[in-house]
Amino acid sequence: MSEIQRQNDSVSVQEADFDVGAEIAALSAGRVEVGAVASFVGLVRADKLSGEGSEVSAMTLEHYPGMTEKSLDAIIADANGRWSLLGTRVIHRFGRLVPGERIVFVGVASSHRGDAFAACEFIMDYLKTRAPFWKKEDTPEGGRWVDAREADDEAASRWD
Amino acid sequence: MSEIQRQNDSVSVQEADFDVGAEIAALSAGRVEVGAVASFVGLVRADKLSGEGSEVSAMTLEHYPGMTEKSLDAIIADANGRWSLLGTRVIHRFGRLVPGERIVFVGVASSHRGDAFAACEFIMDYLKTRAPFWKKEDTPEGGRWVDAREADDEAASRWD
Amino acid sequence: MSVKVLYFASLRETLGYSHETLTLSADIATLGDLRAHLAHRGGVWEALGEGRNVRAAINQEMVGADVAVADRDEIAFFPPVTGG
Amino acid sequence: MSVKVLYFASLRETLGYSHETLTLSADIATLGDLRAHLAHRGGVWEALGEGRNVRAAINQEMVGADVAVADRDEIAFFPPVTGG
Repeated sequence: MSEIQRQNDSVSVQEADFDVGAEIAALSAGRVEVGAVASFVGLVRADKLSGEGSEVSAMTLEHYPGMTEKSLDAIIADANGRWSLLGTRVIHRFGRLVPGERIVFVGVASSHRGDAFAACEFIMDYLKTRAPFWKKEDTPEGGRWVDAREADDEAASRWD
Repeated sequence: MSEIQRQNDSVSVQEADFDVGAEIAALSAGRVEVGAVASFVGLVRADKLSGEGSEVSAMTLEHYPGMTEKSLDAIIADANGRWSLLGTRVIHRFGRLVPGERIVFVGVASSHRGDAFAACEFIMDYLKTRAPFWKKEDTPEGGRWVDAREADDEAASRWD
Repeated sequence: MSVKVLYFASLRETLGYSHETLTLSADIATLGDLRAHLAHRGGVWEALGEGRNVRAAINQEMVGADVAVADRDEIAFFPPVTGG
Repeated sequence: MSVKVLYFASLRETLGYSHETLTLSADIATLGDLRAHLAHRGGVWEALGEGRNVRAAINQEMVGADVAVADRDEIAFFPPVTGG
């Protein structure tokens, strides 16, 4: 596990699962100025991710240690510059994951819900296009690297 | 507690607190087609909500039993018509709440994050302007009904 | 025509009523007519007068002043909502 | 000038290398020059050729082909990211 920590921002890149309820609670714990916590959980879907008709039995996430944490930290710094935030938490797993397992968590605390929602979605959109993670699906026919989705580039470019 | 239940949509209006982690987990439990769960937690802020310089020591939420559940159910039905959703969960508390306590939870499951985020924010925006809840703040000077915020009407009107 | 009328939040406190059952005369056809009738009681009831920021529901659905009222309707008046 | 070069994901598998240390000749000034140099090895290395969808980072920051490379840089080539 690797962590980068600012006052109320933290990033973890880890193989282990995480406790969503505890992470969300930590974003407002003892901080009565927090009125809103928006969060996101991404999970491994079993259906045909690549549209090629075969079920995904598992996937393996590769990442670029060092750059991963650095890029997530930069995304969070960018979000803090755009919105009034009181805390952010990003957790991204790597290694082998089966359908239904959690992959990623993004949580954002703010005084107001508009900022919390916008920053949470912004961080997810950027994470999908800027953080160096690569998915390889295990299918009955063998391993298959997932192609980048144009929809992700479009989602991220909304914020440019 | 009152509940309205469709297949994967449910609403609770209750005095009791709720378990955020369990609610989020339930939105994807045993459903490997869920790739995204966006959620929101609203909390009681201690700072000067009405900008009148006095600390809020507690608040009491009044609601319109029956209409509350009906309006939340209508908001969720509307969201299901606008986006491709796999499940929604809304919990809204009433009664006396102190700063830091959870007021509201909205969770939305979907295959894709864009739909989950949009529907979650839509439900919150509508809930703030359409669901019959009223906040009364306890301040050192006595009870004070919270005025509706124009920002909430604007947020909701984005979706018209 | 008999209707049940509910009042909530600051409006309930101002009026001193949470609910009442009213028998309406034939000239009260719409929600707007009923509101004007109630405001006409004077005193605290002017809180329901024109220009006051009051919302209303018929049978638990928020509606506008033009909507017709019917026998046995549940009608509610309340300030703009402030939940969430 | 000596640089460390890393390869990730499908590119790593195609090339059969996860990393290498290279001593660069003076005519390699930019990331684009380095990429062209590597693609020029031929065979599997054509995966780095022009028109192939390859991204690159210098010292763990994603950058474009025009950026200059410097001694002791950590340079990485990889396919578009697919996390989250």
